Amino acid sequence: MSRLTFDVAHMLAGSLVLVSFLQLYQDRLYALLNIYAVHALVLALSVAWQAYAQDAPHLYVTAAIALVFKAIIIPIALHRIIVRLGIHREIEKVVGVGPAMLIGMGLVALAMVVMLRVTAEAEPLAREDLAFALSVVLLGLLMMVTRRNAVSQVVGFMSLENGLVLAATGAKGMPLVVEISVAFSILIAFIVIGIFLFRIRERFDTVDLQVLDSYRGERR
Amino acid sequence: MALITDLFVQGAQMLIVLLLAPLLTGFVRTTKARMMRRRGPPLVQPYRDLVRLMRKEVVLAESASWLFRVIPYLIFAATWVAASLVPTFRTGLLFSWSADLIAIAALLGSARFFLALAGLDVGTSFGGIGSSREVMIASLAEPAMIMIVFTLALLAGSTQLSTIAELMVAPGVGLRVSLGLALIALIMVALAENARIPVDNPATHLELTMVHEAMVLEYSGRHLALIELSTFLKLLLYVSLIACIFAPWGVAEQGATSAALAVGIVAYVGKLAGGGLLLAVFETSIAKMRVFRVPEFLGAALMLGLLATLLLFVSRSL
Amino acid sequence: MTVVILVCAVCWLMLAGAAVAIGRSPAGSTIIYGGSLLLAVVSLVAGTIHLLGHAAPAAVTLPLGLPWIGAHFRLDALSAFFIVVVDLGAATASLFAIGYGRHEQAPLRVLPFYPAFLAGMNVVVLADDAFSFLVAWEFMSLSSWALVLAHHRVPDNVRAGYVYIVMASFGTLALLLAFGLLAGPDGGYAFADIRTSHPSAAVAALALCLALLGAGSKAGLVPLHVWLPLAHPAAPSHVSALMSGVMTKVAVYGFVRIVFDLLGEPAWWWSMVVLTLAGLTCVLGVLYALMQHDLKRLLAYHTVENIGIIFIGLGLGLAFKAHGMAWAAALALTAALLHVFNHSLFKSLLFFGAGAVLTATGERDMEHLGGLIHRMPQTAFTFLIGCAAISALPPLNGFVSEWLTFQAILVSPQLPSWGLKFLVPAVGALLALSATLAAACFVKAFGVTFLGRARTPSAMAAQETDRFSLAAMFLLAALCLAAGILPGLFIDALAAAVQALSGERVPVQSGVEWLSIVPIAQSRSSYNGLLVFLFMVISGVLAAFAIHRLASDRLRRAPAWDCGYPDANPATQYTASSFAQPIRRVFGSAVFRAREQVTMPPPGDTGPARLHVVLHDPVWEGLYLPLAAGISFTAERLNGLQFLTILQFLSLVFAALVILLLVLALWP
Amino acid sequence: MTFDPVIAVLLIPAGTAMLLAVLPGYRLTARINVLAALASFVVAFSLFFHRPGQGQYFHVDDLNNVFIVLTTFVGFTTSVFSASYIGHELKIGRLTPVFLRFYHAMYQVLMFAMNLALVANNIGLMWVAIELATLTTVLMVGIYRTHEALEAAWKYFILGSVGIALALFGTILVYMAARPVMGEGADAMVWTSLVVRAAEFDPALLNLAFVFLLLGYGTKVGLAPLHAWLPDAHAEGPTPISAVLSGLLLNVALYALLRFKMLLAVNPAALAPGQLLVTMGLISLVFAAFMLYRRRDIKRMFAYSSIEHMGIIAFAFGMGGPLANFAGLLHMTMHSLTKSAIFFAVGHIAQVKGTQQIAEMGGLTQTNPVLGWGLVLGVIAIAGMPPLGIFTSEFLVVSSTFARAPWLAIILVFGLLVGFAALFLRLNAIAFGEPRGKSGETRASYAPMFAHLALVLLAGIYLPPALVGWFQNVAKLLG
Repeated sequence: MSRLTFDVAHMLAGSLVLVSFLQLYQDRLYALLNIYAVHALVLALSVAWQAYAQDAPHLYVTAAIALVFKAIIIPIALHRIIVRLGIHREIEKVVGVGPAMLIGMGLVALAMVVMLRVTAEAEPLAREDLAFALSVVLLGLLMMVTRRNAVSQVVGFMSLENGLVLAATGAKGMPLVVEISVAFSILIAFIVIGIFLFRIRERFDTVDLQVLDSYRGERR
Repeated sequence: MALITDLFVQGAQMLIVLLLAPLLTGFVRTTKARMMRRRGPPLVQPYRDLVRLMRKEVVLAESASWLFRVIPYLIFAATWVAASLVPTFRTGLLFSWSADLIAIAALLGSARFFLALAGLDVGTSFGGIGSSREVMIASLAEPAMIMIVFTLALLAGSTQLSTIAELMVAPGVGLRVSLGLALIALIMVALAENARIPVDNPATHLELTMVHEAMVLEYSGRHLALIELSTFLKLLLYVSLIACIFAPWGVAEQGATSAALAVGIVAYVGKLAGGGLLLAVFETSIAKMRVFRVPEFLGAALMLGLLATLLLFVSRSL
Repeated sequence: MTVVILVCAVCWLMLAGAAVAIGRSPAGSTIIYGGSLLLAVVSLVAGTIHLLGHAAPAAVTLPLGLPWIGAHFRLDALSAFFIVVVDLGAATASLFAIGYGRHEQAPLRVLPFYPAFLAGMNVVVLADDAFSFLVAWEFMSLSSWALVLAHHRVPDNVRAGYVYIVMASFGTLALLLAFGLLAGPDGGYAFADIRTSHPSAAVAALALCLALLGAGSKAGLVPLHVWLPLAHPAAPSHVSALMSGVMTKVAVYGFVRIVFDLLGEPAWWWSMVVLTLAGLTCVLGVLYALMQHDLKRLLAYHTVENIGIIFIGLGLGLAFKAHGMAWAAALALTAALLHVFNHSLFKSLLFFGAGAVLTATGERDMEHLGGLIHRMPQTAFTFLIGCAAISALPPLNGFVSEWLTFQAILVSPQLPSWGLKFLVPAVGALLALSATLAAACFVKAFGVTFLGRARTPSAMAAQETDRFSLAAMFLLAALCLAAGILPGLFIDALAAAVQALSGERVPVQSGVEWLSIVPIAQSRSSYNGLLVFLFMVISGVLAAFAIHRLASDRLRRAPAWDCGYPDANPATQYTASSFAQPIRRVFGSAVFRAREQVTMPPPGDTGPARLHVVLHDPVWEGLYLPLAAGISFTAERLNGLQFLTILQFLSLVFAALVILLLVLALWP
Repeated sequence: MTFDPVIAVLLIPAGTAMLLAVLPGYRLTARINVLAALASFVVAFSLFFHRPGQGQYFHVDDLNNVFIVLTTFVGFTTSVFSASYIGHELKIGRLTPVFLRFYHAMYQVLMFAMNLALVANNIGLMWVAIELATLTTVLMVGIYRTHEALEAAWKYFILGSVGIALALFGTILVYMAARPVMGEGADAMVWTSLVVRAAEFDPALLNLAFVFLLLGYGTKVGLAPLHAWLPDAHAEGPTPISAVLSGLLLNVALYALLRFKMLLAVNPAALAPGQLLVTMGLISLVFAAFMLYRRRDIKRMFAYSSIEHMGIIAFAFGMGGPLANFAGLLHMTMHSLTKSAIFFAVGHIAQVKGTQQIAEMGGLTQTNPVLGWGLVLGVIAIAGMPPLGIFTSEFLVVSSTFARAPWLAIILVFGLLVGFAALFLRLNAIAFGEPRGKSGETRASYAPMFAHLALVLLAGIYLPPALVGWFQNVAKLLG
């Protein structure tokens, strides 16, 4: 694989991490959704690049899914849900942006350290990709736990899952990648529908999880 | 032949203790009276009492059970057996090995057990007082007794009275601290067991002070006579116990001549007299203590016994 | 023989199954108890033959339990002796229950578990590998637990069952650890392997402590005894008899098996631990008992005391064995095992008596009884024998074993180690103390329950119990007397077991003239129950004869004199608690922080004065309540974790992930 | 083509699911459900006698053979139980026929997913199957549409999804580790070929992979602190599902973990996963044991007891060694039988009492003897008392541990004792004492419960040599 392809792949993966940080930075829902769209877009690009680099045509499907489903449909759907449910646009945070950023840095560093312990004979592309993917996953998780708002949590989960797809595609010749990305898209669809369902069922007047939690099974 | 004589001696022993027991009590009473500047009853008064009681009819409480009527015999039997196993004028009695010191203590214990039951049988409050206090006293007296037994047994390497007595006669035992302690403890126990002053007053019938008398309150006639007799026996037993352990002089050996036996008997009577005298002096010189000071008194005895046992090791190890 | 007993066990289990079916029918209880009686007799005979025949150990291995080990069963002298104890108790209990069981309101809660219980106890004694031992052990606990809950509508019984089952599983886990330690990491669970693997000193010591915890908690060693006085009285009386008289002995068996057989050579200090615990158990047990006025609970506490006596014997055995004084060890062990046998006799007898009283009056509280000797003379007689026996009065059997224990104690000065030299006499003093306190306690028990005047109508209306129960009680009473006046025979009978444990045996007794027992040497000490008995009989008869010849035998019934007080109502009698009051003053105030306050009515008021006694159980309040409080506190704290939000749970996962990654990052 | 039981075990539930999705009528669907479950059980049982050769995607070996049969068996008994249970739910109107159809279809889907996860030879396939199983159960947990049910489902869903994601990442990492050695393509995900050459894999990657798999599948296993979804899901879902969850799904997830543990066991350079498992196991055990005390909802209580037992099992595998591993496998089997039996009992009890609150139950052995004693027996079994099977495994775990790591064993025993005390505290309240709460009658089907308990009892006394042989082989592989 030529130097260039490697650099491009590297650059794309790195920018995915960057976008994750951007997501962490947001405090308005719409902005967050847009950033997520970008996130998905970058993913799509890098997957496509991998498809080209490994000349594995089936990866293009994954790229397409990422593009169409995640970068377009899902953001729009969430957009409409926000409107329909009249969720207020703020993102309530557990941890402020600054600390969240710092933690994020720490996580990335952790991911790097863990990955660098891997002997280099697993060839560099995979290794670097994995490092980035791991940091994207961790950042997504961080996003999930530091944001109260359901939508932002969904977004966090989705970016986590983007990290997975990145890793999967980075793993050269890994079978079932397409199936997995499809499965995950279904999963995400489930989540979104779930949120929507609850609204329609008139069970919860907002999907803010705090209200959900007030229905915890066993009272004290 | 030897068996015959042994049997004879054993029988003689049993008779002697039975006959001497009232006399000892009478002697103690008389001497006490004299010391108190009273004339006091004649020496043979106890015999008269017994005979009189025998003649009287028994007045049995309605609520008394069959056990109440059996108990006097049980008590008498136990005490008599115990008394007849203590070497008085001759060691190595035929049956002495059938019960060692522990067993003798236990026999007295069973006598007390049934006496206490008798106190409860009629179902009167005074019987209850008597029994409960009696068992409380016993619960301390018997361990003290056992500790004394330990001391002697460790010293003599045996719990057999005959063996102990023989060892004591033999030179080389010498004076020992632990023996002294044991003696004191034994005397204290003896006072408690025989319901003497300062633990109990054998003469009184003031309800709240009495222990032993309260238990036998409901007894009358021949039953009372038996119980009295066993009380006498018990006193005699303890005196002769102390005598045969701490003053075993003059006691005839096994298979001794009749002369030696005679000496033994005389010596024994002498010891009894001495013991009675000392008891009388002691009783006249101090006052009875409150019931709930008795535990301290007996606790002291117990401590002395334990101390005696432990000191034994030290003095041995010296 | 092993097979015979195993077959009996299986038959018992079948009976248990059958009981579920026929339990309701009136004939059901008779069939079940009759069958149990039959089986008990069979295995009793088998055990006796093996014991007296000095037969070689008979081992059987079945393809059950752990497949690569199988279930080993072995009948050697020791287990044969305990088989005899167990099945004698089982037989008498079944006989008693044929009559007693008729009064059972909820037969289906008793009948199925009773035979299972018997089977369990027999198998424990036979088991020869850790797994089957523990299975049988826990099975025994389970079935007895179910029996404790037989009358589960009484709230106290449910509580008792709870405490019991928790303590039981605590004991089992302790034993499990002990076996795990002895078996080693690759699991040689068969006792044969454990015997051959000689554990290091530390391992053996740890195993000893675990065995003390495990077997001790079942036997009722202080401070592990708390369940015993709750559970034993809660069960139906014939089961109480089994639990107190027999199951505790099975626990003793477990201890002996592990410590004397499996652990190899003891270290000298082991005995110090055992002796100290045993002495405490003696005295505390009897003091607890003195404070009770529930008849069955009083008996249960006395079980604790007697277990203490047994363990004193065992402790001495350990001490002597550790110093290579095999003959003395033999003496001590003989004393212990003989007391095991004796206690199983008179404790069952006493519980039967209590059961008879319970059925006759529906009362367990002595304060509501009294005068029963008039209503149920035969029960009273046997109960009296039992009381005399347990109070160690000659010429009954209780005295013999305690006498032997004393003899063993008197050997202790020959021990080289100073600690023991001083400890043992102190333990002896405790033993003597507990013996006399026991006598006091049973004066109270018998006197308040059977003597005096009836305190309640129910006591007034009592009826003599049925003939099966009486047969069982008389049988046991006779055995108590027999063991008391012919101790030599029994000592010889268990010589084989002692031989196996200590490598020595006490001299043959049956040869001694006049059938007296001479544990060490004629000149040293000897006791002849037979002669003492004959003596007492003769002199008593003599006295009676003389009196009835010479003296008047006139007799007049009259109201009690009572120092001239008018015939007061029965309430004025001494009650159990008032009887115990002097002793409570002397000992209780120290041990139980006993406080009495009297509320006097004002002058002129004819109302009764009331006496309130407050007792504090040192063990329960000092050990168990804090433990429970601690657990409850932790549970309360942790419970908060049930009520976190999804977000917080997610962060838990997140934290776990990060921590694990850190671990990886820092992994060398 | 020859008859392949593995394919059949997968096809039967799948086909039935589609069929049930379209069929109306509660009785009919319930019957079909039972029949299908029975059929797949029979088929699976035939695996005992001849195993098909391993393929690229499916394989049957000593490890999963038993679990397949177990799963299908419990699936069958549960379907029998659920027939009567659901009937009652329908009567009191907690469920509508529409949902019932859905319910039965989902039941078969779940069966399919679990069987797939068990027979899968491809780690990716295994992952897909477990994800499917999770989603199905999510839907079934929420089926009552009450606040609590939906909340539980939602919680389960979110946590489960995260778990799935982590597990996938782990799987990818395994592939990454395998690829340099085994070359690209599907072969690098076939477990049977992985385990052969795992020794040459990059240890660091394997470790990382195992961490993610542990967390991912550990969430399904319900190890603390990943357990959060488990109690509520058990408590709020229909009882048959609780039984299947506790009895089977946890097992399946744990089975997946075991597969990967084998990989690490082969690789000398990789970190010994033992410590991780031991730690999490002990945490779960002690934590769950204490949680048992404050429980008021009977189903939630037994859910926590499931966590406790998963902790024990994880601990056993963590300790490793032939005895402990054997014990762990045995414990998995026994636990799934016992726990599902308990849930059968609990389901009927809840229907009889009309509530799940322990406070409103009492004296059950008095009012409903069969049910009450069934519960007592179940709790005795789950508390690890002989002569029932769980005692055997606990005996092996504790005794084999104490000789090696005394302190761990002490903690283990402490946890066991605390949990034991809690269980019996509640059992006393429920089964004994004066009857409390209302006691309606129910036409309960006791057969499944007692069938399970009988098996557990049998196993406690006698273990068939074949089973022992397999478990011992697996125990060796597990290191």
